[in-house]
Amino acid sequence: MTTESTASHSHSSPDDGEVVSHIASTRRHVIVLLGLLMFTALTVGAYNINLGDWNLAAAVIISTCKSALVVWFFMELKDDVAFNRVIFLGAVIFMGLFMAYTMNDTRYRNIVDAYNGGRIDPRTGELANGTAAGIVAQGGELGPLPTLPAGEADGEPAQE
Amino acid sequence: MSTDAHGNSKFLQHHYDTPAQQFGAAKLGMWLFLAQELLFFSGLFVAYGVYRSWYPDAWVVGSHLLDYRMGTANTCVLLLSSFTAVMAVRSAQTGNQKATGNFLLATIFLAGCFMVVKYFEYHHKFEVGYLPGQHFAPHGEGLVEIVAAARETGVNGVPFHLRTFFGLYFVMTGIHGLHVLVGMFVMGWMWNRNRKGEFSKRYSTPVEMTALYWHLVDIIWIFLFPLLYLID
Amino acid sequence: MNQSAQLPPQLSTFAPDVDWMYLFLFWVSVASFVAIVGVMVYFVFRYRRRPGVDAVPTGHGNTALEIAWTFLPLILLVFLFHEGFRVYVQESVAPQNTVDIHVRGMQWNWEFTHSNGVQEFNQAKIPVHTPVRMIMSSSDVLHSFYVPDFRIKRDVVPGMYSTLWFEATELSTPEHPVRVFCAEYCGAARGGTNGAEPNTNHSTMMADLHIIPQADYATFLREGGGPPAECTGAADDVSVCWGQHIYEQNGCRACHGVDGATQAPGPNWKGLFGHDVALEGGASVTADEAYIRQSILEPQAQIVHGFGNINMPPYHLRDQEIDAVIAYMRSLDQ
Amino acid sequence: MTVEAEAAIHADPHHIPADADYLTYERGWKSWLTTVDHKRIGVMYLISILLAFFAGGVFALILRTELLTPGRTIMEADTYNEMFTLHGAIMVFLFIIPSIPAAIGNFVLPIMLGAKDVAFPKLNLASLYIYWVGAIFTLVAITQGHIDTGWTFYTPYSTRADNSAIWMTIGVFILGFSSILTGLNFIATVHTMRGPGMHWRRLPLFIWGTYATAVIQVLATPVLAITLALLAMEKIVGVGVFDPALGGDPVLFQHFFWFYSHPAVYIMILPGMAIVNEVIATFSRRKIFGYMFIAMSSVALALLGFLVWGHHMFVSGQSEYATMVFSALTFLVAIPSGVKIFNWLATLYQGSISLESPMLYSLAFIALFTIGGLTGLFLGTLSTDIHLHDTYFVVAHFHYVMVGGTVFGFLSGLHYWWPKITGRLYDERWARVAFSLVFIGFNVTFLSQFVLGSRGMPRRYYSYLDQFQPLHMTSSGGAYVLGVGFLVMAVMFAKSLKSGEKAGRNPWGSAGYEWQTSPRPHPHNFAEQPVFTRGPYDYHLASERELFTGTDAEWDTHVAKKAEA
Repeated sequence: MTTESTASHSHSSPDDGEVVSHIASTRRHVIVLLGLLMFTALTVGAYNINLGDWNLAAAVIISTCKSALVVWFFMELKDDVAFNRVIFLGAVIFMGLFMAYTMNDTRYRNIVDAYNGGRIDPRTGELANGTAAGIVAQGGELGPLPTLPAGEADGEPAQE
Repeated sequence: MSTDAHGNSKFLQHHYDTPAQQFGAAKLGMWLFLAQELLFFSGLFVAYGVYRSWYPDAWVVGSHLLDYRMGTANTCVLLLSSFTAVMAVRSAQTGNQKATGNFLLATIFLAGCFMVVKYFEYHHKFEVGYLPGQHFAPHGEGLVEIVAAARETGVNGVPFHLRTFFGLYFVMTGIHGLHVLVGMFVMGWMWNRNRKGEFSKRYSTPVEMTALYWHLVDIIWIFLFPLLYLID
Repeated sequence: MNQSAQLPPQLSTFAPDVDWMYLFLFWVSVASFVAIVGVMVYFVFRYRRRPGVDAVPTGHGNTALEIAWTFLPLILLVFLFHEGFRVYVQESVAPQNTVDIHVRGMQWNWEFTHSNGVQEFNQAKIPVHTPVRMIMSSSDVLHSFYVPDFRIKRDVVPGMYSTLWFEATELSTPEHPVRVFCAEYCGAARGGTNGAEPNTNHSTMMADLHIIPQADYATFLREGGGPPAECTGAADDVSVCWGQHIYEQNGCRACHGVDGATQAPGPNWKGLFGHDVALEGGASVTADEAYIRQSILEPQAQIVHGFGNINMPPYHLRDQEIDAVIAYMRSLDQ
Repeated sequence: MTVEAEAAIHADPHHIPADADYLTYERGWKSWLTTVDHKRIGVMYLISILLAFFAGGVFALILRTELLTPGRTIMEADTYNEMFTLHGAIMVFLFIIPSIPAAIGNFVLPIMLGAKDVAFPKLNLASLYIYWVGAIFTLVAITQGHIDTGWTFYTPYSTRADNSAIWMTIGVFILGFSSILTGLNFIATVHTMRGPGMHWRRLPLFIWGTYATAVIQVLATPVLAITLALLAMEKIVGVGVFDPALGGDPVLFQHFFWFYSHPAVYIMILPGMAIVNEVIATFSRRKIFGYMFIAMSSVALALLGFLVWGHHMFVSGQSEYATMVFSALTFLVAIPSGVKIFNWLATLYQGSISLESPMLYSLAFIALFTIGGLTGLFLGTLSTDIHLHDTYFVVAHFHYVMVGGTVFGFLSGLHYWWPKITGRLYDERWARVAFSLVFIGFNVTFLSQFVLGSRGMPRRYYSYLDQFQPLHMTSSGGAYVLGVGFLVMAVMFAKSLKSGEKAGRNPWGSAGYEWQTSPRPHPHNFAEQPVFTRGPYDYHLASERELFTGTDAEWDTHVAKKAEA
């Protein structure tokens, strides 16, 4: 091995970042902020109009757009080295993997055998041993609605 | 290079050859840290997903017991704070020491607002007994709200797993809140270092890293908000 | 495939399939191990360092070779998955007309409930040559229902049902029943119990399956369970004997002494019946028939003072069985 | 990064004389506790994990003694349960996981890269402190008593009120962050600190292995952290996510736990494999065959490790679909493992093989890991797994991977780099005696456990049926031999420290980069920045000087003699 002046290899490493960051304009930041606020309005609006099964999808899609704005512009992944993008995307992929695999179990537990993985005896409706005492006491997931003192219930918007 | 003529040595650590190398390492390290943070939160999102799919009634009723107006306000506050954080970075990069300090202070202030709103939300839930898990015991106004929420959502009863919803609500927002507090503390520290003139056009890495962290805290909230507050 | 000394007796219809796979894997493993280590030892000897002989520099590798040993094993692996999964599917999907037995795991006992409502503790009658499905859940922590002779295992989870099924292929003798183990760690009683005693910890949570002829099981389902055959004599004696039998079999003895002295983990039975008992919270009650019945069926309703942190599970005994236990308790004081 | 930003305002490095070495350049315990030198941090890690290994080993011997007889031998059942919990938790969290990356990796990784230090030296020291804090919590858990949940902390047993799992979970939570920060540091180091000429295709395979490990550490460990945080909150405030008594699902806990703990198996084994690469190349005097395939197989293992966690849950009550997918994917793990073994064999071919103790441990690694891997097929195959799950077969299988694999790899590395760390040689004869005892003892201990398991002996059993006693006694006998082997090794190393012969810079004649610096490296690793002009295994390109095994003085004599001739 030979030695040489250390100065000559200052860019030997392909991952060296640039010291001088790309300085984005204030204008761009303001536009991004406005976009984010607009998406927030959109998601609250979507909440107030009922989309049925699409509610969750809408919420997640809008949130994904918002965070994409934040990551891409505010966090400047746009101008960052490729590997940092890989790290971020990798983390998101592994989150998805964790969620998908776990729910591949939890969603399909008592399908092959009506008992296996179920919480309720499909024949008798009896709850499995070791179920939370509260669920056993009220005989299932839903307990009775509490009866309120007369004066309090009146003020509620009961009409559907 | 380690002691060049441009005064870089002031912030260049001994084991790096160039500021570019040092900055690249810092940024890579920070992104790895953020990846770690995402996976940390992923557990909560998975638990959320599993129980939401199992107990939709509890989730819908629980969501209606949260005040989405407060949630919206807090979302806007956090988005704004992300903006001020990014402006603090920009000011630091352009060497505007005064503006950097002011933007940092603004970010801390907005984070404080977020925590204050959070405090009122928590306070109300504690008062009416919407406590996590085994301590869940709604009473008084809490019962009234549950009846209203159940009627509004067409759920004919009090779902047992409301306590799980509130368990996860407190854990998710609580851990997020802890991250906000840590962020406030770190930004205070940055403010102090900026005041002492430690940052310049050439060196603003710590401010940039702090902002990256802060944006991640914002992103987590961007997901928490609709998932917790806005369920029909 | 024949019986191997490495494996327990084959007593279920699954066992031959599982054992075939086991032995197939065993010989594949032996062959692979001998090949790999054989080559390694040969190279180490053949290319040992000697003066004047240098290593031949590694060339640029051999891509064909690399691809070969990356993809050839896949054939074996796909086969293993396929065969393993095939048997697993058989084990998972019970036939339509199984004999169902409910199983409850609890620290550290197994409770079996037959379709006629008769319960057995730490033992169960099983009809031979009949598909039997166990519908299981646990009242406290995780357990696992493991029958090595049947090659089956499934965790028993609180708050959730899990099932397994099997078909026994041979009758058992009373001396050599088919053994059930708990395979999921579930703790131990605290303090000075002798851990080797039955039903005091994870390792002693066992049950015996008695494989009986189908006709005998049918008779049992029709007529139900009564006092065991060894209890004879006058009606009272039979009752006391039955009660003692229940005490021994159901794991009561793990917590309740009958010598009047030990008070741990649960209250002693001697000198209990008909006496006043102080309760948690200050009240007191006479230990009469109603109280004993309640304490068996709903142990947490009225807890004896000093035992507030003991979490006794409910035992769903039938009326005659509870009467027998009370008769046994009474007999202790005579 | 805030931590290293703090260090940003640093003066120029002091001038350090070229003949300084990292152990003696600064003195006093203060200089150790405040050091940012990765080598010193590595040494402190080494001492810490060896203490943990000793403690875990003592617990193991206690367990094996109890199991000599079916009933009570020396302790009660609940004490026994605490003992195996402590054995597992200490060995996994305090020993194996930090062993190779944090101790040996810290020491050699930056030297191999030609870097002065890791990317974030202060963070590196912080990791060590965090490790110590975590260890203290673990000790507290022991003194608080009744930590008898097993190292897996399965709910709802662990959430019951009467155990001290809370201390242990907090301890492991903290240890997790130590591990995350180490991994983060290594990734950043490999990416940004490579010396001139050190491009990716020249990276020593040890670095590829630790790099892949670091990826898992960063991506998997946080999930353990949140799992334990939820468990702790379950115990403190009764959140009820995992406890069925509060409406939670205990099987969900197992998903959370194994999402970390299965990849953690690769945190443990990949660094062991990484060491074997270095040792086999050195003692065969030959470049590793299929370099890129081995490097990529490490990365593949790291990623595949995330896809297979459900094979720990085949009988847990998870859905049949999940079981099917996890079983199919599990078999894929065999491929990269096999690729490594075949390439190692191909490296031996036409080499010039010498059997010093590091090589013995590495060859033993290949044999034992082969057994560990092949028995893994029994557990990945669904039909046989149903029978073997949670029996001694599993215990034996993972000990063949963790001990036969990781620990043998660790010992191989420890013997291999011992002269670089301490600057001294050890007594090769005694090293071989220790190796023989460890190898024989290990195999006797765990081969008998395979048979126990396939015959139906469940694990974590305090007492057992009489028919199992002969095999249990054999296993315990093997454990005692194993213990004696470690004792001999400890004495041998102690003697080396006290009076061992001074080592040359390259006692094994390796072409590896870390052997080109002085016997005990300079505080900045190399007195002058090296420029890498060849690969780490290019024996035919290395100069005679680089491969010379003696001290510098001996080299001078050698050169003088040559000149005369």
